[in-house]
This record gives sequence, structure tokens and C-alpha cells, in this order.
Amino acid sequence: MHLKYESVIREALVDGKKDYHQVTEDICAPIENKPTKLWKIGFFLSASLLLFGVFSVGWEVYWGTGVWNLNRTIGWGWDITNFVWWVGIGHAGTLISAILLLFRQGWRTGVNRAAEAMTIFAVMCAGQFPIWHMGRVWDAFFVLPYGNTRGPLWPNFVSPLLWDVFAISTYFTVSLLFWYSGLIPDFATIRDRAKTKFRKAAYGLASFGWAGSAKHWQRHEMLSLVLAGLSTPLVLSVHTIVSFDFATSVIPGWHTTIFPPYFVAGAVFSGFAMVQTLLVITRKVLKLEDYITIGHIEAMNKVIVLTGSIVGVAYLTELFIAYYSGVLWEQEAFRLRVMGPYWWAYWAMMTCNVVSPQLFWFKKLRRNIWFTFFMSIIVNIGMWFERFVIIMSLHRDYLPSSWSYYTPSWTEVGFYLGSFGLFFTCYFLFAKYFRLLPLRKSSLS
Amino acid sequence: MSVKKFAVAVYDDEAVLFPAVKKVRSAGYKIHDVYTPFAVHGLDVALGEKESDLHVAGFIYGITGTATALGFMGWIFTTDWPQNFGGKPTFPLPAFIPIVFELTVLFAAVGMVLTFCYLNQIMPGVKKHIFHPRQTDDKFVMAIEVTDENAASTEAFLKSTGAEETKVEMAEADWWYGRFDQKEEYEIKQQLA
Amino acid sequence: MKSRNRRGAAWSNNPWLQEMPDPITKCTWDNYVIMSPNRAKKMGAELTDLNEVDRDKKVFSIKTNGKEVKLPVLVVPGVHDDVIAVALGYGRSKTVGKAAADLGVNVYPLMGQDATGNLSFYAAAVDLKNTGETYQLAITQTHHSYQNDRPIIHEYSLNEFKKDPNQLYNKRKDALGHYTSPDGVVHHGGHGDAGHDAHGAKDAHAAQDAHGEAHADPHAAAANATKTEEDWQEAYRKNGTLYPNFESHGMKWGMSIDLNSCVGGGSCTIACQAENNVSVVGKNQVLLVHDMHWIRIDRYFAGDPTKPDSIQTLFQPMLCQHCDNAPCENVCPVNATNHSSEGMNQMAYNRCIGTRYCANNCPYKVRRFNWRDWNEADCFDDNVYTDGRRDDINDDITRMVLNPDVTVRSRGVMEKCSFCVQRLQGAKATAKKQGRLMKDGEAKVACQQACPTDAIVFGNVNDRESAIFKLRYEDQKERVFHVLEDIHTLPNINYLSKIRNASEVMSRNPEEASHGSEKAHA
Amino acid sequence: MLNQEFKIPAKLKTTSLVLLVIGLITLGAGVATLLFSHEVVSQTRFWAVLLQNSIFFLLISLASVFILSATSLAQAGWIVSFRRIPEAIGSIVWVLGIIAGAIILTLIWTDNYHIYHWLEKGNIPHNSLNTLKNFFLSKPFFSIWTVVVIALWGWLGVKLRNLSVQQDSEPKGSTKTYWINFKYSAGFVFVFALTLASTIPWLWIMSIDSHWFSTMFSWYTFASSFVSGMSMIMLWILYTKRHGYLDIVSDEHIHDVGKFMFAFSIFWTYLWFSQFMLIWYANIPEETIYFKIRMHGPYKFFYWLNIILNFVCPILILMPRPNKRNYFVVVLVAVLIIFGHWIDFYQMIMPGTVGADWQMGWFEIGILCGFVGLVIWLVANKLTKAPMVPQNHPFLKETIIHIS
Repeated sequence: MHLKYESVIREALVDGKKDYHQVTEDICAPIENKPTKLWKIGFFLSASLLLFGVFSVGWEVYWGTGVWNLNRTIGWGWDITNFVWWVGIGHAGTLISAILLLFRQGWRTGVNRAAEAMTIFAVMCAGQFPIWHMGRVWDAFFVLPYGNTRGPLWPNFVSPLLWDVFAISTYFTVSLLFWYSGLIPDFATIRDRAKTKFRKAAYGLASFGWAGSAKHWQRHEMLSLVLAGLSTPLVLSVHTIVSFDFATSVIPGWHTTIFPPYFVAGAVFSGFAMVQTLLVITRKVLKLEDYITIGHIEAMNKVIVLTGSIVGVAYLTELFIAYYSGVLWEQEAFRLRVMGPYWWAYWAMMTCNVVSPQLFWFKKLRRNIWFTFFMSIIVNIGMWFERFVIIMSLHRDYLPSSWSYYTPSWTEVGFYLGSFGLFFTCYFLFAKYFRLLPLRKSSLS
Repeated sequence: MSVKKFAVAVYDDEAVLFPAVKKVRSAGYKIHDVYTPFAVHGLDVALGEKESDLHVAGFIYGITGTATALGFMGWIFTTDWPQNFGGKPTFPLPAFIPIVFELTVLFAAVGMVLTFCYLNQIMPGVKKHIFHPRQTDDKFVMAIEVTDENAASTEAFLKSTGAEETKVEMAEADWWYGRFDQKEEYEIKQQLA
Repeated sequence: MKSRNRRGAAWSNNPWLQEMPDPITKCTWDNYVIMSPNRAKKMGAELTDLNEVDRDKKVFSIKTNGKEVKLPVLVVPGVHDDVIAVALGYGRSKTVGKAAADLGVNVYPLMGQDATGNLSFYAAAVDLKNTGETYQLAITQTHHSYQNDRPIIHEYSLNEFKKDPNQLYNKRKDALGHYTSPDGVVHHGGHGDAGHDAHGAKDAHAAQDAHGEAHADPHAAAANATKTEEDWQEAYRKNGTLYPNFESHGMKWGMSIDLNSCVGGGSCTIACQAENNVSVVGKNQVLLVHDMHWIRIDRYFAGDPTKPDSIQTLFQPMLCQHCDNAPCENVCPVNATNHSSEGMNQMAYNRCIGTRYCANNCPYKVRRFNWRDWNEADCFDDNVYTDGRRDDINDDITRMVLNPDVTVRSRGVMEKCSFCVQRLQGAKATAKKQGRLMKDGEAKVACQQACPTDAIVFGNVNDRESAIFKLRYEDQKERVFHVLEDIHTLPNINYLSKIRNASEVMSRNPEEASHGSEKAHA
Repeated sequence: MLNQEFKIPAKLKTTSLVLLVIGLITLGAGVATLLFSHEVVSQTRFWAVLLQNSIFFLLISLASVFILSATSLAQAGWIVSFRRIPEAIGSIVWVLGIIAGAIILTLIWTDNYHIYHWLEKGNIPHNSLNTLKNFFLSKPFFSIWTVVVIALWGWLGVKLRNLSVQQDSEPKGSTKTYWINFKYSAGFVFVFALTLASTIPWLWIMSIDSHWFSTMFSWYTFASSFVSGMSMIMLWILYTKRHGYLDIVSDEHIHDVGKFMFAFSIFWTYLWFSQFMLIWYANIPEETIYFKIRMHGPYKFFYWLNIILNFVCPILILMPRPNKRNYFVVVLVAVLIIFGHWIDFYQMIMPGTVGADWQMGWFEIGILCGFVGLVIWLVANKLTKAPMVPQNHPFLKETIIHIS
């Protein structure tokens, strides 16, 4: 029997006195009860958005990428902005599960399952964009290194986009494995509590026949630990590789060596913000206030202010080094960012990402639910603008003759909205049919 | 695969479980298994289980991934079809690193999960005997294989270790293909008895 | 009122010509009024930063000779403050054909007669009024200055050039010579007449002091090796990089474009379009900046827009530079673009999946994407005619204009200048069939052939007897430069500097004049 | 046992003093033969070596202040058992800061353009492109910022330790000083972001290659100094433990510090690789020239040595769990890491200063010895001034029963 001593400084991770059974009851309640009205409305709205997204994408595939307002100078716009944005959001889950597991941060248990699920859905959304942004999406399989009849025709392993293919698919697979292997025992719980035949059969399949044997638990612990160890560098690598899409190029404003860690910090920043958005809603709707406590929210807010500040230092570094470099192209790229045609995006980014998170230095605000909710949305708006600002470095690069401007068309907006539809549809289903919180001893103090 | 008889003890706290395991083992009983709703730290040691070598398997899978990626890309770029992209070297090692890393992780993770499932003999469609419906909720269940002769005495002994509830039942000790919503023959028999 | 027309609209139904940007205004598919910035400012149609972004142009009504037409205004520096100009030949009816129908406004009614009864191409009294309406003009280039200090074009006045013909050559040698040492140790003794060694070298002093002149040392020897006039460019090519050097044996195609000879007429653009089956996209698509021309002519103004007399115009034909270290080639995920052993950057259309990454990463922005199905060549039926006017290139008859030697590209693939590879292969094959070596000048690219002023020279650079070799390394070597050569893309196209017969070069900013070479280095 | 006080073992005292004396003798010999040599390259070598060592040892000591602040802010309990060691190291930052500052300011005010090329008139032309650079790399700004930063670092290093010591004499259960410490830690992290994570490496190191620039540079320098700082803490823990102190530090703590060394070696490699690969890939000469001299030029050996010592060795050796708990292995890796990053700093500074004429001779090694001796002597003395374990830290109990 190991006693987990906690210092007086620490807060309880679960509020109220609960025994194990009570915890199970609470957590399983949303699954076993009928869906609420709120859930139904939310699900319906998300599904409608998803349908609109499908229509927008269908329109684009039929008529050609030309229905997007991208042009000869600006080859990427909302498509890749949204891709990077969603991938960034998709970093929080695995990060929370993996890095915080390695750092043995107890508070992670309150949030990790939802965050992992969010990761999977966000990566699913992210993956849509580079696929549908292709001019000939029906040939998308060309990126795979498959044996073919056209002679030794292989993809180009030097291309950062191909790295993306490997990175995103690996990340998706490993996150899925990590998440699912954690869910197996939870499914077993639901299975054994199930009253209906169908539930018993379905969760029986999903639980892989898990019975909770001691030896299995031992392997399970080992598996989680090693997967966490693998996921940690994997998480870093994914956004690093996404940043390589830009940083390997010769385009001023894209080619910056600080991009890899700065993208990762930004990803954690936006990912945590998205987790906050979801948690604040979920704990309210599913009445899980005892498990997702103010303490959890505050800890997340601390990570947000930290990563926000890192991102802020990176912005200033970029700006400073551009002027320090004495390179005309760099200086112009950054001058145009600050006061060019897209100045509003730059300043939106600065306000949302650098200035406003600093308010979290105040404990009162850090622990205020509504303020947290508000900030979590602000941060994600800011992070969207960050990617937009970076990609729009294209609008004015070396030769002034090619300078251009870009605003999205309805199909691009529709695609983006559709990705929200996909995300929330998945999330609603998940919250209803999967266990939102894992049952772990460490979640009890 | 055979149905055997088990003496089953149900505990409602780890604090009772650990001394019970110790007592049962020192009394010379061979514990079939202990089922817990969550990983209980140190239980494997108490049961005398060896540490798992799963991570070693993971390492080997990882190295395989590294070698596959490097070998495959190296072969394509230098032997199968060398080409000139932007003047990059024929073996552009720095540009291989990202994919090498990803495949290392992918191989290690997928390999380990498959190995995990194989070792635990779990997969969709697999069914195992659940001794107590709350063993995945909040109860700790210990099962000891017994014969008709010592069933009663074992049960009594288990009772003495602080078990909240004890019983003797027939159970399939291993796994089989089946559905959790259907009762197996031996379970129905047991219920009737 | 002055007029400019396309042969009085005789060929107005030719979509190639309609889509060819006007050499000065860079506008397509329309006619419009041009006026000077001063007048525009007075009349509320000034050229602002927003004007570049916003394609909505102000519509003015023009009244003269008792007739009135309404036309959008384009502000063009260099126009006399009291002159406006409109092109004739627009506003045709549908009978003229699909392409020209309903384009622009017919301004023939505005023309009066002169004393001899001939049609007068100008009118003295014109009533000009801002109608408050707007109209969208499809313009392919919206920024009009090369920002003076962007080192993408080099101009000198004749006097400057006479005084020191090697000014550009030395400037380049100073900037690039910095990267010519094989081990990265920069030795300053290397180049002689660098003026002051301002942009020099991080490591220069220590190294110089360390070795002195007498010090015999392999590094110093290497530096000395780059001392000779011809070698520093080669040394920059080999050592200004972390990559190995790919030698081109046999052919190595190269092109030289003389900025002095180029008059911006655009025949290269059309010749290329005809040769290579480059699609016409229509006005709406040009408005979306989806133009497809493989070779475009960048037009820049220098001087003070408020002083029409100070305006100098410059044309720079821009096409794929066939870089030996091409940023576009690396990034294609599917190998659709790579480098040939003859120094060409080549596209495999079949393999392209249309990620547009190459175009983004092209510093010259010369890659062109098939945004739509211009040629009914993809697998979706009937998805061509959605946006109004189109050329009739997909008629059975007009399709016969297509060059059978060149693929028609489908939607979703990237394309760009191929150096007319079909012609080069043809010329090589002919020579081979006849069992001889190909002679210089046998392989001509379309733009070169069409250029009325012979501004374009093309050939095999490995052939020391070729015109391109002589031009580049002997005759005009002091005028040679590559665009953006400081980023080591190693273009196979070079330009020859513009030498103006003027006392002053307006594009030169004062700082550039005083600091000269540092700029290039930076 | 918890209130044990450190007494410097005689051997340590002798060793440190011997090393210190070697350093001083080398310095003296260096002044005589190098500084007053008529060859510029010898003078440059003299200054470059001093610069490298003083900055390196200053930054790896500063890493201790950073780890203290970071763990305080993260409310990490595990570090408390050996907190006094980073505290001691952190509180000598001011001494090393004065040494480094003196060397740097001497270089600046004697216009030593063989080290800092921008000091030479005309090397960075005064034009609109370089306005900011001309201000940033100007003597007044450079000097003022250097002095301010060293003062802040030194003061906060001492302050964090003093607060912790002050806590020892407070009543049990009082968390007042804990929260004050928390606030100072936040302050330090803020200062750190504006100095080591940005401006200082640009000024002190990157400006040596005065035309070259990389936005990653400061973070990369930080990673280098942080992982070696962690290794230095590890060496002290094991040394004091061997001599009977810090018995509350269990294998679990050693394992944790080992994990830090492992993880941050990977982190360093990650930053190193990102910076290198991006420059390699884009292949723009004004950036690649930095690696040209290091990869293809006279520093080829150090280029590879750097990767082997700082990436290959730690990752291979520290990966298996038992190795992170094996004191011998851990000490070996710690020494390799510290030496490796010393080499890392060597290859940051030398190519831009002595160029092709690098040497790794008596002067380099002697000065290294001197600094090692100095750091040992200062830290050991500092350790004697307070109990080896914080007496009243709220996490003390947690750290004692710490399990992984």
C-alpha cells in the first residue's frame, strides 16, 4: 500500500469525498442516461455544419481549386492556415497525456481523456485540408511509397510535405493507439455495468475482452509509459515538421530557424486553449465539476500563459532579427507584416496571443471560469491569425511584379466551418458514448 | 481450454487486498489471478510477477523502423532512381531525419500495441470470464483454482483474509471467442445449480 | 485623346491577344482611360496603396464631340497631366465572335474629323466626370515600382557605364566573392579592387592577419585560385553552398535576356502561348490572378510619379529561371518536378497532384497552376463554363491551334516554362539522325524566335563557341547578372543590365548611390 | 540527518585550488606569450579562449538559477531534496558574471575587432538597412545591457538562495517565504526570457559572426547551457552524496535528474538540428557560410565531435532505465555532456575569431582547468554556509517519500 503524500500547498484533484464506486457512477452517468436536450441541439448543429462542409468541398472538387480565391502568388491561404491551426490544436491531448505523465503531474488525469479524444478529432480535421487542397485529389495516393507499374517511381522523401504525410499519419496512429489502449479498461467497466444486450455486446467488442488481470495491468502500465515516452518527441516532431513546410523555403517570413520550437509552443498554446473551451462546457453540461476542478483549469491557464509568453518572445525575436539581419528581403517581409496590407492580421495576432494571455498572471482571472472560457477562444483566434500571417508572407515577396492579395471565397469558409462540424460531431458522440474521464487511483487524493 | 473450479474472494479496498495476497501466498496457495478495476501500484510485485519486457520489444521495433526508413530511402535515392532535386546531395541525410524519426516511432508504437494484445490475449471478439460484475468498477477480486475437495476450505480461508464476499464457481480459466451479451453453457449450468 | 488599338480591332476576337497584358498598364480584356497621377488626384481617382489591392476602378464619363462614354480609369505614371487616352476597338457585338463580344466600350463615336476630313485620333476639348460607379479591371501586375533598392534589376546611365563598365561586375564579385572559399574561411586578399572591405568578412581579419601574404597555406592557395577573373563565378557556384556540385556534361541550356533591347512588346508571351498550348483563362479568372502566361513581362516605373518627365520605364521578361539549385524542386512531395542533366527544371504533369508548394517556394513566382479545367482535359464533365466569357479554344476547329508536340494540361497540375523542350529534343534528334553534332542556333525557343529586337539569346552554355557563351563570358560579361543570385538559386537565365541613354537613373536611390556594393551584399 | 552541514573534504579543496592555480599560471603565461605577442592571431586566441570559458561557465551556472525558478513555478516537489546545490551554484553567478563582463567589456572598449568584427568601422555600414544593428551593436548599448543583465542575474541568483535559507529559520508550516520565492522565480523567468533566451547570446556570441544571423541562436545556446548546467548539478549531488551528505536523495531523484540530462540532450539536438537543417535546406549563402567553415572547413572535427558528445553519447548511454540509476554511468555522461557543450561553445566562438588557426593546446586546457577549479571552490564554499537540506520547505516531506 503506497501512500501518496501531498503537500499542504497542493489542492485536492477531486472535490467532495468520493469512493471508487461513486466515481464510476458519476463518470458513467452521461453514458447510461438518455441524451439531454442540450446534447441533441449541439449534435444537430454540428452535423449540419459538417454537411455544409461536405457540400463546400464537393463544390471545390468538382469545379476545381480555382473556386478558392488562391492565386498565382498566394498558393496557400485558408486551406493550409486551417490545417496548421487544427494540427496545433491536436497537440494538446497527447501532450497532456504524455508529457504530463512523464512529469508526473497529477492534475492531468482530470483532463486527459477528453484532451486525447480532442487530439484525434483535431488531427482528423487537420488532415482534410492538405488532402482537399490538392489540385488533383483523386491522385493523392501518389504521395505514398507504393510499388507501382510506372517503373521505380517513388515519392520525394526530401519534400517537407512528404514529411507531413509521415508525421501526421504516424501521429494519428500513435495517438489513436495511446487513446484506445487507455480506453480498453474503461470500456470493460461500461460493459460490465451495461443493462441492455446491445450495449453488452458492443462494449464487449470494444473492450477486447479486458478483465483487469494483475499481469495485464502491469503490461498496460508499461505500455502507457513507453507510448508516452514515444509520444513526447512525436508531438514535438509533428509541429516541427509542419513548421518545416515553411521554414525550409527561401521565402522571407517563412525561412526562419526559430520556427520549430516556436510552432511547438504555439501548438501547445492553442491546444490547451481548445481543451479549456471544451472542458468548461463539458464540466457544466455533464456536471463533472467535482472532477474537472478549478485547480485543473488554473493549471492549464498557467501553461497557457507560459506558452503564450514563449510565442511572444519568438515573435519579437523574428521581428528583431529581421531588422538585425541587414537583409532587405527579411526587413521588407516584416515591415509588411506590421504595416502592409495585412497589418490587421498581425495586430490581431499580437493582441490575442501575446498581450491578452498576460492577464493570466492574476490569480483571480486564472481561476475565473468565464474569463478562462473567453480567453480560450481569444487565444485560438490569435493562433489562427498567427498561421494566417505567416502564410500570407507570400503576398509580397521578392519580385514586386507578382505581388497580390487574397480574401477567401465562400467555399473556403464553408470548408473551415465544415471542419468545426466534423470536430464537434465527433466530440458529441464521444462525450455521449465513451467515458470522458478515466478512472484512476491518482484521481482521488 | 477447460472449465475449472475457482474459489473467489472479493475485496473492497486495496488496503485489505495487499495483506490478503501476502497471506494467501505464504499459506501456499497458488493465486490464479487478481482482478482490479485499475492498475494497483506494486500488486505485480506482491504477486511475484516478473517485470514486463514489453519495452525491450518496443526498442527492437523502433530500431527496425529506423533501419527500414534509412535503408529504403537510401536505396531509392542512391540506387533505384537517383535524381537531382534542387542540387541536393544524392544521399541527403538531414532531409531524411524527419521520416526516419517518424517511422521509428510508428514501428515501435504499433509493434508494442500488437505485442501487448498478443501477450494479454485480447482482441475484439475475445471473451474472458468475469468473476464479479464490479471487478471493473471498484472491487478487487482474487481467484484461486480449487478442486472439489479443497473448495470449501479455500473459501473459508479466503473469508478469513478479510474478503467482503467469497464464492466458489465454475469458470473458463482462459480466453475464448464469444459475446458478452450471451451466457456460456457453464455459466447457465452454474446459475441453475 | 490619344488612342492605342490592336490593329483597330481587326484581330480583336483572338483571345490570346485579348489576354495579353497591355505593355504599360498590364491590363487585359478591356479598354479604359489612362491618366496621370496628378490628374487622378485632382479628380479623386488617385493611385493609392489600396488601389493595388482593390480591382474596382473608378468609372468616369467622357464627353467630347457631343458624345458620351463611360470608362474605368487607370492611373499611369508618365502620362502628361493634361492628356487622357483610350484604346479603340472595343465594344464589339456578338457577331464578331465569342472572345471579343461585349468587351469594353466602343469609343469610335467619340472621334471627330480633322480639317481634311480624316478621322481624328485626338480631341482637344473633353469633359471628364467621376460617375461614382466602379468597374473591375483585370490587371496582371499591381505593384509598379521595384522599390528601387530591391536588387533584382541593375540599371546604369550611359555615362556611368562609360566611366566604369565593370561597375556591375565588381559589385557582384564583391558580394558573391565572399562565398567562394571552399572551406568557408574567408580570405580578404582574394579580391583586389573591392574598394573598402566593408561587407567583408566575418573571419577575414583574423585569417588575413594570421597568414599575412607570405604564409604558404592550403587555404590561402585555394583563395588565390579564385582570384582569376573567370573563376569566381564558378567558385561561388561550387562553394557558396553546402551541396555537392552537379556537373552538366554535354548540353547545358542557358538563356540571356538583354534589358536594353527589350521593348516590352509581348510577342514572346504570345509566341510561347502558341507554342506551348498555354491556356487562355478569361477575364474573370485574370481578375482572380489566375493568369497562365509562362513568360511575362514585368514592367516597372521609376521616378517621381508627380513629374511625368522624370518617369523611366523598365521591362523585365520573367520566366522560369531553370535554377540549378531550384527551391521548387526540393519541395514537391511526388517528384513531379526535378532537374535534368541539361540544366533544365522539368515538370512531369502526369505526376503532379497540385499541392502548389513549388509555386509558393519559387522566388520568381513563375510557376502557373491550372486552377480550373481550361481545356476539358480532366475527368469531370462539363465543369468549364461557369464564369462568363471564355475563349472558344475548346471548339473542334479552334482546338486545331494546339501544338501536337506539347501536352494539354489538365486541371490541378502545375506548369511553367519548359525551355520549349520539344524543340530542343527535336533539334537534337535531327542532328543525331544526320549523324552530326548539333550546331549553335539550331535549337531556338519560341520567345527567342518571336522577339523583334533579339533581346533573347539561347543556346548551349557548355559550347564555348555558342552565342550564349560568348555573350555571357566574353562580349557582355560586365553587364551580366542573375536575378536574386545572392540566394544561390543558380539560375540558367541571365540578364544584361539596362544602360540608359540618360543623365540619371531614376531607380537609383541616394543611399544606393553612396553605398553601392553593400546593398548587394545585404 | 536533515540538518547536516557540508564540510569541504580536504581532497576537494586541494583539487580545486590546484586547478585554480593551474588556471592562473596559464593565464599569466598567456598574457606573457600570447597577449604580448606580435602576432594578431595569438592575441585573438588569448581573448577568444577567455571569452569562451567565461561565458560558458557563467551560463551553465545561470542554468541553476533557471532550474530553481522553473521548478518553483511548476511547484515541483522532487527537486527540494537537493535544492541547496543549484542554490549554491546560482549564488556564484555574480562572480562569474563579473569575470565574463570584465572580459567582454575589455574587448569592447579596446575595439578588439578581431573578436567582434562589427567594432571595426565600416564593417557594418551605416545605412537604413542596418539602423537597428548599428544601435544594437554599439558600444554604449552593448556595455549598458551587459552590465545590467549581469547585475540582475547575480542579484537574483543570490536572492533565491537567501530566501530559501531564510525559510530554514521560519516556524514549521509557514509558507510565507515560499510564496515570496515563487514571485522572485517568476521575476527571474521574465528576466531570463529577455536576456538569455533572446538578447544576450545575440550580443555576446552571435555578433562575433557579425553578418550572420539565426533566430534560433539564443534558444540553442540556452539548451546547450541548460543541459550542461543540469549535468553539473548531477555531479555535485553525487559527489556530496558519496561523502555522506544528502542521504534523502534517493535513486529516484538521481533517475529524475538523469531523465533531465537525457531529455535536454535530445532537446539540444532538436534545436541544433532544426537550425542546421533549415539553413542547409534553404541553402542561402549568407546563412550557409556559418556552417561551411564548420562542416567543410577547419572545424570539421569539432562539428562531428559536437554531435557525438552531445547527442549520440547521452542518448545511447542514458536510454536504458538502469543506466540512469547507475552512479558511475551517470557521472561519466555528466562529464561528457559538460565537456561536449564546452566544445559546442568552442565551435561557436572560434571560427569567427581565430578562423583557420584554431588550436587546442596548453592555453585552452589550462584556462578550462582554472575555471573548473574556480567553480568547484566557490560552490563548495557556498555549500558550507547552510544546511544541505532546506529545513522548512513545504515540499520537503513529499520529496523524501518521492517515488517515480
